[in-house]
Amino acid sequence: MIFAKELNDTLRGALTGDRRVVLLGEDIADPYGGAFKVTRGLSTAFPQRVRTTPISEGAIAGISAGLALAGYRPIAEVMFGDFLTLMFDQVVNHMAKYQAMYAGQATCPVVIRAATGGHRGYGPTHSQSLEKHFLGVPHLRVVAASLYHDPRTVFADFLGRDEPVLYVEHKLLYPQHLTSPVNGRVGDLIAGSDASPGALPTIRLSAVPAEDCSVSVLAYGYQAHLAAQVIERLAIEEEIFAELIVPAQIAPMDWAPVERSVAVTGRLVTVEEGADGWSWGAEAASVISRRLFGRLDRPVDVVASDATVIPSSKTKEAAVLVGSARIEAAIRAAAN
Amino acid sequence: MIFAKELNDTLRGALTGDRRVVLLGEDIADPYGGAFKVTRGLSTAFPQRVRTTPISEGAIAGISAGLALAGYRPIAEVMFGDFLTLMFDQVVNHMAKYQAMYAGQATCPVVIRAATGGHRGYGPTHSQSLEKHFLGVPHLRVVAASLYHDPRTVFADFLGRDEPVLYVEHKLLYPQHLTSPVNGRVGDLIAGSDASPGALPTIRLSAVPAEDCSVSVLAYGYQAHLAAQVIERLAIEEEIFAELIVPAQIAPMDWAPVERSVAVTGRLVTVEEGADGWSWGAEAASVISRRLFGRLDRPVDVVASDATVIPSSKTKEAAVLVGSARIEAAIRAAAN
Amino acid sequence: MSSTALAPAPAGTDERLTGVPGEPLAHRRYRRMRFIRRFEETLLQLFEEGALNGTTHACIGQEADAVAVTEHLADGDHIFSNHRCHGHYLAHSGDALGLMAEIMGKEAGVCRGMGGSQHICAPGFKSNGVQGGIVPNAAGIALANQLDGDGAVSVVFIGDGTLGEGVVYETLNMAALWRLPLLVVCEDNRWAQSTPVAANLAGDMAARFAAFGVPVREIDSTDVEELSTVAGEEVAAVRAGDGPRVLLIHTYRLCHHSKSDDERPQDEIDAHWLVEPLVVHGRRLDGADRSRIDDEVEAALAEVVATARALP
Amino acid sequence: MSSTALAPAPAGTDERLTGVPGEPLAHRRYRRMRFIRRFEETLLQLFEEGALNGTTHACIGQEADAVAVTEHLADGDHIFSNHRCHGHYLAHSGDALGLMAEIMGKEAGVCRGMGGSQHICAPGFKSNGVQGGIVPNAAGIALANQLDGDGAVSVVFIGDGTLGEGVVYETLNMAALWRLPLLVVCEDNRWAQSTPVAANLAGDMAARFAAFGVPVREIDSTDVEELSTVAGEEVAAVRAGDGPRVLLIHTYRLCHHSKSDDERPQDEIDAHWLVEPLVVHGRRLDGADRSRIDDEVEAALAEVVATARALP
Ligand SMILES: Cc1ncc(C[n+]2csc(CCOP(=O)(O)OP(=O)(O)O)c2C)c(N)n1
Ligand SMILES: Cc1ncc(C[n+]2csc(CCOP(=O)(O)OP(=O)(O)O)c2C)c(N)n1
Ligand SMILES: [Mg+2]
Ligand SMILES: [Mg+2]
Repeated sequence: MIFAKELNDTLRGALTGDRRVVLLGEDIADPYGGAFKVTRGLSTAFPQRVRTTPISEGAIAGISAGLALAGYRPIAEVMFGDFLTLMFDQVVNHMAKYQAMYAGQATCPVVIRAATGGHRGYGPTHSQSLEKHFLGVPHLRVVAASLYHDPRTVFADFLGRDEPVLYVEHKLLYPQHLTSPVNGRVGDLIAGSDASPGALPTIRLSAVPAEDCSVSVLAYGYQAHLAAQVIERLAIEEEIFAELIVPAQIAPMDWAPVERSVAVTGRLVTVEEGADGWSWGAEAASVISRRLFGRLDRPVDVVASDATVIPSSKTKEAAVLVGSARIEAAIRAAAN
Repeated sequence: MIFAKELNDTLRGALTGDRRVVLLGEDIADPYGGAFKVTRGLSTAFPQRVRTTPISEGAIAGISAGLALAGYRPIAEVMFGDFLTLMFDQVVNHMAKYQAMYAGQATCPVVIRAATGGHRGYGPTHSQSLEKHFLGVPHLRVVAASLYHDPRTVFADFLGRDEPVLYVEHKLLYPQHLTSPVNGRVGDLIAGSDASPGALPTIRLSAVPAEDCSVSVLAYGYQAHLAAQVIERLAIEEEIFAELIVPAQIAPMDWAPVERSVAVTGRLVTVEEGADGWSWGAEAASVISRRLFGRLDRPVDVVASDATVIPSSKTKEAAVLVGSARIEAAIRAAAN
Repeated sequence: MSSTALAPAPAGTDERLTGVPGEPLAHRRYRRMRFIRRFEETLLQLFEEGALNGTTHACIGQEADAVAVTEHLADGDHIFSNHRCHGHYLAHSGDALGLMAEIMGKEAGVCRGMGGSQHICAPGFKSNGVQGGIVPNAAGIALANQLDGDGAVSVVFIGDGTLGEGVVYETLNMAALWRLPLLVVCEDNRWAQSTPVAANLAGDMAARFAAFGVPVREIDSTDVEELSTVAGEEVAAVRAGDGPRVLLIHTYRLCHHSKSDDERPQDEIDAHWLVEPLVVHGRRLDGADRSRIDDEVEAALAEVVATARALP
Repeated sequence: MSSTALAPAPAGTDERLTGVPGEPLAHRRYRRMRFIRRFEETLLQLFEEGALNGTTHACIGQEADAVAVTEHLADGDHIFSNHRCHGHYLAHSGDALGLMAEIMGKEAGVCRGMGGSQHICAPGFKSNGVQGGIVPNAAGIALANQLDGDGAVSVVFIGDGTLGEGVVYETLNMAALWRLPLLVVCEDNRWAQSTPVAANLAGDMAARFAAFGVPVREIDSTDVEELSTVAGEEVAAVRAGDGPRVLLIHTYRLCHHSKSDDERPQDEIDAHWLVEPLVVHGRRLDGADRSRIDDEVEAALAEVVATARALP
């Protein structure tokens, strides 16, 4: 099944299994079923708990927060992650604050699902990966969809815990097939899974055993998928062996799997589609440079998109956003 | 004059000298003159161009953006920086985008002034330093008020350039006296000023010549003021010599002065009041660890506040926020 | 009167503040308003003494709103309040010690000193200091009530100035579309911080709600009896499942906005002292009853302050 | 008719698209609407062929709004438009090549391929793809006009669905308080993406504006003549300095929302094809004139497409 359908199935399962689950979002009702069809069929099956909303991102977030305070498990869809900006106040000053500010007397476990990312020519306001601005919001978890993490596991985690979560789904994942590790493999790559107790697993992928890799690559979401392809190609064509580390939760981060990998390779490349500067990878570079001080062979390389507007023009867009070519160049440079 | 008055005078000068300058904000009109009195007297002098607004942060930002697109120089006040969240969409998807998205056919030079920071017992929603979430927004400059930067110079820079700016004013600076370097000194400290051409100056402060310092400390705003006090005390009482680097513009950063200082000391401590994790200092650690790879004596230490809600209780607040004690501990540890 | 109007105060609260068993309703209302008034005045005094830090927003002059509305709420209902929340909280819970300790930053405070004056949480009650955002939060609670089908209502208190925030309208729209059991109590006290309504608000206040399909009940009063009647009808209508409603109360804030910021015309303030809730309702009690209640409240509050001060 | 109604199209545009000198106003209007219609249809075809990437929102069925409103705008006035901006832009500028090249991602596009379909900028015109946020932006331009005292007006186009965004109301309030020369043109095409007005909007659409002190002129029409008369009066009133106004046009979108997403009832769509702007106004022309104009538009557009395709 393609990822959009896996997600749909996950949401259906959540609605079926837990009467506290409520879905809110713009145009999510049938027959339309959401701009990316992730909620198709759900409003028909659960008309009371799957509600299409007006174009009111602030209130969608705010109503979700209220539902969560009252014991429900709202899952709000943001049609384009670019419009998370309109939820920022509710996320920062309301949902992420309530539990601590009320000394634990309330919890606010909202899940916000946002379709993010570019490479589709949608232009400056429909292509961004703005999640970096939500990293480091105290008490907010940020989790990224990936082809290596079954969304059922991920949503089970969301529904089993009490914190608000931003779940970013890169648009280009929707038509791809989920490829969770099976028998220690993802396709031709060796797959490992690390998880601190209670945490979502971090997937490790490599063409040869981790001990034989010379570069660690840390990536999430669609960029992790691109990185896996690059790593596979480099292994076959050039005998450059890199280990890819794909966390589900990108903030707060469980750095242990990254540290373990880099302790072996001595080299780290981080990859993300968001704009360069104060990005996800900057914190990785900061933490890993500290934890493995004196044990790195080279500085951590943070690969991110150009710090500018994402153009509509296909060629211009490709020049601004991280894609396979940049990932490959970075891994080659690191392996040298 | 106290900093609030210096700022007031700066704004008055801007309104007098440039008819394109317009001030907008909540409760900024006389006789009240703003929650922190920064605009006192200005609406009386310039009734058309100093306008108190309804409690509508989104529209304040959006109207400012429109004014700027039409050639004006709006300066919008946010009563508490905590409510910048409500401007996030206008900042990210409107003002910071227009110039590049329109291929240079328009500019959007809005200045947003925000009163930030804690240590006053104002509690979870009136004490935050949320500027870290605005770092790395492409085409947005983030500038921090400091006692070492004359706001007249800073605003001259804003009005002379075409980019939007977020200017954060820590509340605890308002009652302090401006102490711009005079004759190479700020009080008992030696003061230097570095500036790449066209950039706002970065101030360097130390008790002994920079060559004799063993630690570099990078800080902005009110935390820079605290750091200077600590550095002075440590120099006198313990003969620990640190160089303090205080940029005005905190994003994008001119790393050159930082790099020069750390090239000498081999040790960097960054200090900020915002919450830990994907903070200002993380990018500094990432960049400096890369640029001075192999030349650092110890990992970069990022000092930031606890990643949680800021309590109202004075003692609890002090335990969460960075203050002199944490700065001192970090510098001592670095000097070891 | 709804049957909840004389519901006993929560256990652990002091009857001298919340109502002595068997006393007439008029006495009880006077007592509760007096309690809120004196609590706020005490706070302001403690601030002046330097015994408190941070800031606070007193509701002096608006006590009748809190008392009138909360009279009609029952277990399971929920109140969301704003920065000016003490009256709402005290009328709801009677918990003077918890709130005082909270504002003093003590561990025994309702939120263990985390929230302080404007970020309160207790069963059936929450507040937040960001204007506007609490309205969708309250609507979310109303949606939960609707899904639960338990007949509970969600009440949110906002001020006139908060009508500047866009999310209020987003929420009115959704609440009306979905017929949520939400009561918005808009306390129009004529000023928002330093800004008079006329400089903040274009058009017609009541029409704004009506335009979003939310019926408005408008009342210009500081009389707790009048207010209670109207509030009771509005709460009942919301509880009946007819969708959201607005209770728009024109009133007046007699104190400064927060601690010492007041530039309003003195004669305007003076005029409102003549019709403040305690004066208006106090006339219904005879002088002896009033002084007895005043004394009881005073004694009880003094104990609260002393106890709170002594807390770790 | 205002004197600007027959202002010549900007230099460099093709008279076959924007109006041949001396032709009757009725012809010119038909031509301009036909131009917009065929431009949009051509785009959709190019998308289907795979010649374009990204997405687009065609304004088929709403061409009369664009033509009617822009007729009354003069140099110095400013238009802010939304995702469905092609008609507004073409009626304003006649710049088919610049827009086509932009959507094709060519360097010669109005924004050099940066903006694409929904982020357009040219003298007197801007658009952005984030619903709602353009309204305060347009109000800011209106404030600039007011400060300049130049009698220029700022016009912003929004859709019915955009009435969900809170910042719209924040802006209406401020524009009314400050009497800004802002005209909000609300094109109610009955649907927002897949959502009908009834599921998006509670209360009364026109009353929403009025409640914020902004006068509303409401019209249910696809007739460019009728629309132009009303638009002319509204623009003139705003220009006169009486503050913001709303022109609320009930119309219909005949195409899908963006590229292929349409789940609306077929009979509803069919019914609206019978009263679409070209049909309604086309009746005023005789058949020969219509075919001649159609052919001229077709030829001119074909050249635009060919030229644009050949661009680097
Ligand atoms: C989003 C936001 N903006 C600004 C403020 C600062 N502020 C606190 S109270 C207040 C005035 C509120 O006026 P109103 O809603 O009339 O309530 P009142 O104080 O009169 O009870 C303002 C501007 C805030 N708390 N939140
Ligand atoms: C802030 C924001 N939220 C959501 C969207 C996605 N979106 C684009 S167009 C649209 C529907 C707009 O409806 P309406 O305002 O009626 O305009 P129409 O498309 O009918 O012309 C939506 C939801 C957006 N562009 N911006
Ligand atoms: Mg008020
Ligand atoms: Mg529409």
